[in-house]
Amino acid sequence: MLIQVMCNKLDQVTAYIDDESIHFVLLQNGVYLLPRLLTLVSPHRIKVLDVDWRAAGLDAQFNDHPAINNKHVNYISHTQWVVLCAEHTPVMTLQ
Amino acid sequence: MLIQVMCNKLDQVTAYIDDESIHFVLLQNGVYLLPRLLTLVSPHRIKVLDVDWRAAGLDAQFNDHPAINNKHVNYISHTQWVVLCAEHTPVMTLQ
Amino acid sequence: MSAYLLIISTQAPYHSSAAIDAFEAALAASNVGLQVKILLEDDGVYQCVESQQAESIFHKNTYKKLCSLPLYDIEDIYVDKASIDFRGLRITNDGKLSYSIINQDDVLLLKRASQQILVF
Amino acid sequence: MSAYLLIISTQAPYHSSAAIDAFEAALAASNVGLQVKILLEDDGVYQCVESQQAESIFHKNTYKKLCSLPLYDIEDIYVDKASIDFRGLRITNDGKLSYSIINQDDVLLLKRASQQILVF
Amino acid sequence: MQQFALFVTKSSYDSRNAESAFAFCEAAIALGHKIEHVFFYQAGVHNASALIEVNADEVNMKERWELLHAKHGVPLYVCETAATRRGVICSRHRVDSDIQNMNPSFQSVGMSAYFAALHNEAIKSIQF
Amino acid sequence: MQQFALFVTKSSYDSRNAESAFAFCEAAIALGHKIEHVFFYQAGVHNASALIEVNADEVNMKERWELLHAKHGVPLYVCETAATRRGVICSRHRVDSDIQNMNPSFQSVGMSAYFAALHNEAIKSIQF
Repeated sequence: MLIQVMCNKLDQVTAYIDDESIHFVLLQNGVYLLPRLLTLVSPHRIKVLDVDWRAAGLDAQFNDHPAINNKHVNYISHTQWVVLCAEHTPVMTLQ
Repeated sequence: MLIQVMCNKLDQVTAYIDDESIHFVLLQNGVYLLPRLLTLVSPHRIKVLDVDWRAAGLDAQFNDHPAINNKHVNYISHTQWVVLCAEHTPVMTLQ
Repeated sequence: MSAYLLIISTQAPYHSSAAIDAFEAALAASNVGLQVKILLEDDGVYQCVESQQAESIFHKNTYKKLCSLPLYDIEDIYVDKASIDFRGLRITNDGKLSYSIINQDDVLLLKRASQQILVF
Repeated sequence: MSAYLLIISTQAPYHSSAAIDAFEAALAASNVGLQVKILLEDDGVYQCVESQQAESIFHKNTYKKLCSLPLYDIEDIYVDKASIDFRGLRITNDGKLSYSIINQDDVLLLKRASQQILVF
Repeated sequence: MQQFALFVTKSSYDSRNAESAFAFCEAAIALGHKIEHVFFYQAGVHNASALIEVNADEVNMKERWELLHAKHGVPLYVCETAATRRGVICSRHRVDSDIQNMNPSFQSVGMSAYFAALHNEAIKSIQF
Repeated sequence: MQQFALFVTKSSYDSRNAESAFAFCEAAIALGHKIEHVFFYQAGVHNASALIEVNADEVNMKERWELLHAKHGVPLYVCETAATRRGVICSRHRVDSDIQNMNPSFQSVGMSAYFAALHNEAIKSIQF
């Protein structure tokens, strides 16, 4: 299962953090969740849409965040996003 | 100051609970906040739009809730709502 | 288990159109023969409060709408227990509407095992 | 203190139109001579992240828009400290944009002392 | 007598916001208060669409707004910029076309129209 | 090759939802996948308005959807019931009037059109 997170609401994703089979793709306002989600979920389960992350401008804000700083975060292109959606079933969207 | 609460989001109103000069009118989805708001705020500071409360049907759900059961809640008509808005300045709306 | 579409309804009735939009989507899906399951979650659990008086705001009773789902071959209605408890509701399955109240683990299973999900 | 309109901007930029809608409302109000104060609160504080790269999604930089507010005679811009801290942001007032970071008590005073409030 | 200016930001089918605003207007007028105008902004501009059709047993906000305007003369102002971006068009402002889908009970204005009225501190702004 | 069906629920100016959905379509087509159709529901139906006008330097979703349809033949389906309630009207379904504000690149359909396609389990539904 893949969850497309488009909102910055942590309480919407907490139910999914313990299930290692569930992956997250953060886009739109979902990118703002990244720093907090990284404290709860292993980085390999999280993908972040690169253009939306850059629009938010948060790199400079979190350049001392352990995971963000060490480049463990998977920033992905639109193409990689489509590949993810093709791989996982079902795809659920949280707005 | 009067706050029109149209949403069922407790974290949107917690900043106002300690200020006794602030009053609340609950309407639309705001009526669902009533049971929890009554545990934080004195009933005299809360008004509930009667028609919206009845639409939700929560009376039977909370008939053993101390404040709701003892009729300490101020259910108001549209007319009383307008009077409230005329009395207070400013009127802020939380959606 | 055969493939099913899960429709998750997360909003309280009336004040947004989400509840009715979810209901109509479920009907349309069932109408073309898809297997449809419905989950009421978050504020969506307010839809199964039996004592709703929608006529006070000139709307149509959402509880009664949910009761009509079996007529459209939608039998699998689930309600998230954690959402009920968090809101202090006393919703039980002894009214006209037939549904299953399920815990967080089963909610997750219901989502994971679905073929398609729409969230309203 | 004379009467003022308080415009509260609570949403992150771009993904909803709320931030730009609030900005344009502020300009229109100031244009007719109202005294306007702006408060960035909740996700609205993301608007004052200086390193936004809005061009990556073909939008216009909200931070730069905020920087233009003094040109429209809007000088009083406030940012809620609790919202900044909760989001782990390190926003300081040493960039191009001039604003006051205020604590919860002052946020409440700012609202209570206003003549009119619009929330976006 | 209190004077009110209403600011409506949601569309009529997606939200009960317009219904609440209308109920407020009716009650205020019955009390002898004055509604200076109702101003539609953001997705609220869809209230001004002439083409909305709801079922006969559903709340019909188009009729309600028309009634409020016809019976009580309440000006219904639509922010032109917000409306143009959302596809609610008043032909008076177009030279290239006679297309129009704005309800004639509504009036297309600049955003300043809302705020100019607030110079009068007796007028209270209520957001929906 | 993967087949996708997209379900768009937000209007184009109020949200970047349609922009994300369009970017998804472009990337999917470039990869050789197929977009079966894009279906517009709830406030998403406003994407089909022919009357939306944005500034020249703003993202123009009307042009993007038209391009997707013209260049790649992707069907753009609008839920007729949802659209009628929100003022997006296709004249083919009206006998009383020639009013129409639906972009001709879009097609008014019943909601079943979306779900009928999902009988094919190879088609993946993605919501926006």
